Amino acid sequence: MTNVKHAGAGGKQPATTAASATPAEVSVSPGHARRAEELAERDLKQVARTLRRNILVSIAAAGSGHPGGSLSAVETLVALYYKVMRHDPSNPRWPERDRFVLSKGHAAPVLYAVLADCGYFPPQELLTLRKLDSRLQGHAHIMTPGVEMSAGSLGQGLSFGIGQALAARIDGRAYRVYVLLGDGECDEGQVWEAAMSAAHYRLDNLVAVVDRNRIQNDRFTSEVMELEPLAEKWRAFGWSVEEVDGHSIRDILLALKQAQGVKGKPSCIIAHTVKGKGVSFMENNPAFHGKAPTREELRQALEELGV
Amino acid sequence: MTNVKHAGAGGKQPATTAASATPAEVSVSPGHARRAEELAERDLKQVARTLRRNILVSIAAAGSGHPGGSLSAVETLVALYYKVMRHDPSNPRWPERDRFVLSKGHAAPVLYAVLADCGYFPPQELLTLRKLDSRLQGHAHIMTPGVEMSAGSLGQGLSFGIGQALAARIDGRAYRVYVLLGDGECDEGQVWEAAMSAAHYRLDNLVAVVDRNRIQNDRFTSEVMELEPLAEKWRAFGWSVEEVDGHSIRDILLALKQAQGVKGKPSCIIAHTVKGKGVSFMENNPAFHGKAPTREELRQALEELGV
Amino acid sequence: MTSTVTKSATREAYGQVLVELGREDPNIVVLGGDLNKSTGTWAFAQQFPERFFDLGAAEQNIMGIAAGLASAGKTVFASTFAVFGTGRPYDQIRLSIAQPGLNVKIVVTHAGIITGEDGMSAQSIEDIALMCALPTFTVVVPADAPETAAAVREAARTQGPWYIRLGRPATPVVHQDGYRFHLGRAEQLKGGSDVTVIACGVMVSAALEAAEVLEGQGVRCRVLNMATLKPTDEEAIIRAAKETGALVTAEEHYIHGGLNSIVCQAVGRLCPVPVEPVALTRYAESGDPSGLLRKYGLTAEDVVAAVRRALSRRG
Amino acid sequence: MTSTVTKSATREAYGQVLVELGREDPNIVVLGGDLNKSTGTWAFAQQFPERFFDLGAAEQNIMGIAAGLASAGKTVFASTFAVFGTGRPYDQIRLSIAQPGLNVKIVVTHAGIITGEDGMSAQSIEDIALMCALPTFTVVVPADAPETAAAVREAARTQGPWYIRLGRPATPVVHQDGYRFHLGRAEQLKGGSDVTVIACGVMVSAALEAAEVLEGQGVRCRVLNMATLKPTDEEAIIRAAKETGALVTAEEHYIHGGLNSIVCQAVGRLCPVPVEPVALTRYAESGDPSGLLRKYGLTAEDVVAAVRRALSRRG
Ligand SMILES: Cc1ncc(C[n+]2csc(CCOP(=O)(O)OP(=O)(O)O)c2C)c(N)n1
Ligand SMILES: Cc1ncc(C[n+]2csc(CCOP(=O)(O)OP(=O)(O)O)c2C)c(N)n1
Ligand SMILES: [Mg+2]
Ligand SMILES: [Mg+2]
Repeated sequence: MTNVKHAGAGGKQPATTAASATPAEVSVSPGHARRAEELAERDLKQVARTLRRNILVSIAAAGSGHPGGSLSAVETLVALYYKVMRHDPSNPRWPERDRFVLSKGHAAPVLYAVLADCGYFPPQELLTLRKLDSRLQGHAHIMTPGVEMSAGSLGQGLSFGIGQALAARIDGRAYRVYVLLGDGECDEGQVWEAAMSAAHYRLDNLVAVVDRNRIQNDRFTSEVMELEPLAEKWRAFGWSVEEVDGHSIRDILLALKQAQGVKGKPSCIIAHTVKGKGVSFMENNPAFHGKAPTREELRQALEELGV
Repeated sequence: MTNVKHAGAGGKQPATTAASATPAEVSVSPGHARRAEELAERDLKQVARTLRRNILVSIAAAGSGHPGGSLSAVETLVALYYKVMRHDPSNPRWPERDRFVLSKGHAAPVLYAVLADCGYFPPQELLTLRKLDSRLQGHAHIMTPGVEMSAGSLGQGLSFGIGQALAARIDGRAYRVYVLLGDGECDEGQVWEAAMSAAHYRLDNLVAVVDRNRIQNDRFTSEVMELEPLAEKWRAFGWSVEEVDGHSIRDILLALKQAQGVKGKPSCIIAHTVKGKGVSFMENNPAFHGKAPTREELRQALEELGV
Repeated sequence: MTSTVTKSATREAYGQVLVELGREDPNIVVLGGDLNKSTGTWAFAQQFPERFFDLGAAEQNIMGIAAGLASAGKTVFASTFAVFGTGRPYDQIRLSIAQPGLNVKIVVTHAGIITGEDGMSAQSIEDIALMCALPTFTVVVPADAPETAAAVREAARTQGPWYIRLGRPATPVVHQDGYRFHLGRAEQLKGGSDVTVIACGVMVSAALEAAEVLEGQGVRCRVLNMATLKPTDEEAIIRAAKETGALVTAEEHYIHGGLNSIVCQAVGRLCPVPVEPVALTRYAESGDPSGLLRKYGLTAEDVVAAVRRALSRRG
Repeated sequence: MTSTVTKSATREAYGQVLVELGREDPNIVVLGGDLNKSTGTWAFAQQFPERFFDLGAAEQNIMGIAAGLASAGKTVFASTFAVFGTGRPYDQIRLSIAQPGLNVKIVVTHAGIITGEDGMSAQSIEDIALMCALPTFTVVVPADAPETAAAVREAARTQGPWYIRLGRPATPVVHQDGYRFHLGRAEQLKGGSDVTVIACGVMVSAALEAAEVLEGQGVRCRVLNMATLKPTDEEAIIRAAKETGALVTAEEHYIHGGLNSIVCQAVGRLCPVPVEPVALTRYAESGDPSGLLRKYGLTAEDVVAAVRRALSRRG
């Protein structure tokens, strides 16, 4: 299905298990460095657990950050980075790479966790998140190897991705562009300007994934600003739309594969997710949109994750 | 159906007919000053002709301006100002007035023509359009009696109208808010931000009319930025939608009446129109979006209008 | 600054006053953009739900709705973070609010680099430039929580568009509770005849700290709190220029279009003297507020150094 | 100014150069917002349809797409009217272009009050303030068509974000064809030792006219064309301050955050002298360009009057 270059040579890297780790340590997926084609679903679930650990550990170490929308997006990024996208951690600017644009820039911790796990930078760097002089900014910024776009102000990523998709067309390159949006982010008019134009230019090398975790900053999306019928909105804006369980890597992969077959229009995947997924007291809890776990909360969370 | 106060006492005003008018003169609708309830469809058509004349005369006198989108909106404004809206030209700030918000501010000439004809200011003032020290600005501005909102930058009127509609709710007032949008204007993300929020707040005292003349500034909307399926977009954003022939006053009135019956959601009327309507060489011609007629073109246009 | 300094968040003061105003004046309406638990508007939302509207992450719409409400006679407070309440809806503020001069109070929080860990995208360092470029706007940058409370009350009392810039973290309190805010008048916090530091916002306390240090070194440093940037108290600036011969400006803002700009324009037109800036010269980054203030040159020591430079250039 | 002055529209020069650049460099991509027949980008659109994209009236999207294209290695020119290319998509310019420092050239037309009859909504009088508040941007206001052509070529050659401000009507030509543009360097158009007028854009020809009038009255007036506002040629400003002792700034822009602001900040930091502004102090209105320039105080006579004030204050 894909030509994943990221794993490079097949050497193993030291695995850190839950048992041996203190809450402040980051993990590396056992076997992540094998060629991704060989990763079975079970392995990917293990990767997802490791990423969740690293998200929480890095945010706790920073003392601030956005766990909820990072945790809800884990499976989407696993599907993309470990199975679908052609990318090369040793050459982040490889011109033929598929692009991942994190439009909801506050979910940087999940992207950093993935990039570190793929080898874009050392996993230990995750512990510098949000600290002075770090390459890991509070909101994703292009200074970080592997980050395509500087984000943080919502609603801007889809336009950026369209620019990259148009460049692919001009240059006759085969790469595809994946943009991750928050659901609350879809309040922003720029998202709809972009949606309209992507359909106008028939960008079938563009996929938008909406992390439909039903919570935005303060409250549930239905309380703040009703988005439904969300799929109909995207359809009316000229997109092919699929809705999936955003925590089923298999479902996401199917939808991504299907999107590759869609011609003449862009594809939107609405990934139904649970905000804070994987940590009982964060799940579906608006309070953990933008709050770091305390040391005790981190301990409990890691225990629940079992990694 | 309505409690039109605008006509005031029933005295007639001097009518200016086509035969007697030079191209530089503005007309006043014969009988416009009668109570609007009494205006038959035939009278309204005559009013529309007069307004078209005054639009063209004022733009020609200015030497610049936007005839196309002014002419396409004539019937919508006639239906609203002469039959539907409660308003009082002698008291433009009457708190109970229905509001008309011209979001596509470049179509100011049609609004000025209507306001003058209704008695908000002397029709002769139309000849000062766009001139230094005039109250009639190139884009509608609240300095003009009867103008609700300063416009000119597209996409802002629906939000403004929502503010007025929310104020009606807070204050327990019965007035309704009508917002006129261009179709090209619907490119703007702010329109969709506003649309989403009007549905969220269930503003059934709000009506958006989209002047679907299929042309924007440079070219046809389908060339610049495809809007279709436009009705589905508004529906997916939670609005009740009607499509009408935007040059049939009867159709527009029916749709406006129907909108009054819609509860719990805002109403959108897509008025299918012809840009430059009424003047053969302006109809469907993008060149006359923002260009004044020459003296000779004006003469020919007035001859065609027969008023 | 000694460790006994009281700290308090300006946005909390705002939230409290808003509730009081809501009680006193049924005409007040508040708009938010899915950041109400952070900006201080949540208490108002709870107590006056029929006069509070959350528009989600859609800031252009917020400003347009604010204008519409104001046109119907409401006194509208619209609040979000500084970045999202200025640059994002700038054209809406300009056209729908500033040009018709409507009665909307844009009160933003999380301004400046002290927003901290969220990084440069969230650190508004250009908002003063933007808002002062709107001819009809009043622009106020309170120094602390008491001044915030007073300025917000003044805004509610006064017709016309206002911009009030608040911060995220608790910052030093320099005024007494019940302090009276004088719109358009610089407040002299400390007398002095050798040099004047003109500051706003969080830099006011840094200026006072610097003045104390300088006093110990025999420099009599005047300190002005220029909370109202617009309309500008040119008289106070010129008096300081004439009486002290050299000025320092201190602001938590990019050097273009902020306090330094305003002060330099006034002296250029009325009384040329050296003006040394303490301001940002580039985008910052993630980090803790005090670390950022140090790295980007916005501490009391930076003010002292600027004063030294100004003194050496004094005529 | 005598009636033999040649006039030419800067936006037409832009359109021509864009086509030449399109021919020379396949990497150039142009974006428009349904105003291509007005901004000069239409010829490029016709000749290079595969490298031209109209995004309609959706300016936020334009800037985001520009950033994405630039991140993929394109040299992007994004054009619309000044109002719609600055304030409307400001947050997008800031986050998507300025903060990562991407290679996007925002070239706007219809800036300033000479836009005329369309009225205040269309008259961009704050765009310089906005764009200079972006630390990574180069900001250029060409004086005429030849300088526009040269500056656009320089922009295409130079990496990084640029803002170039053009006008609607034909305006006086002060440079020869083939004029060489020096980025970041003020151009001395006329020598003089009594006073210096620093101008940009359409005010350069007014400044020259004023200088001629003053010459006849025995005042030797230096004229600088400060086409690059950012990075600022502080050396030229300071030289003028030292050598002529008093400055006048002339700009078709609101007084806050524009040329006056920049010049006053430089002299405040380096060499305090009187600086008299010629600039807008409020929103204007519909009207013909020359009537507006008169009513709002932006004519050669206004420059002469400002020079007289500056001279009377000269040390
Ligand atoms: C333009 C803009 N407005 C407001 C914010 C503040 N903000 C940060 S995250 C957030 C909520 C986003 O919700 P959603 O997109 O659903 O993100 P997720 O649930 O995936 O974390 C808001 C409003 C912002 N970052 N940008
Ligand atoms: C924000 C903004 N962008 C661009 C423009 C320039 N402009 C003026 S009119 C127009 C076309 C509008 O088309 P439409 O809304 O269809 O108006 P109509 O056909 O009714 O005249 C454009 C792009 C503008 N006024 N505002
Ligand atoms: Mg969400
Ligand atoms: Mg149209």
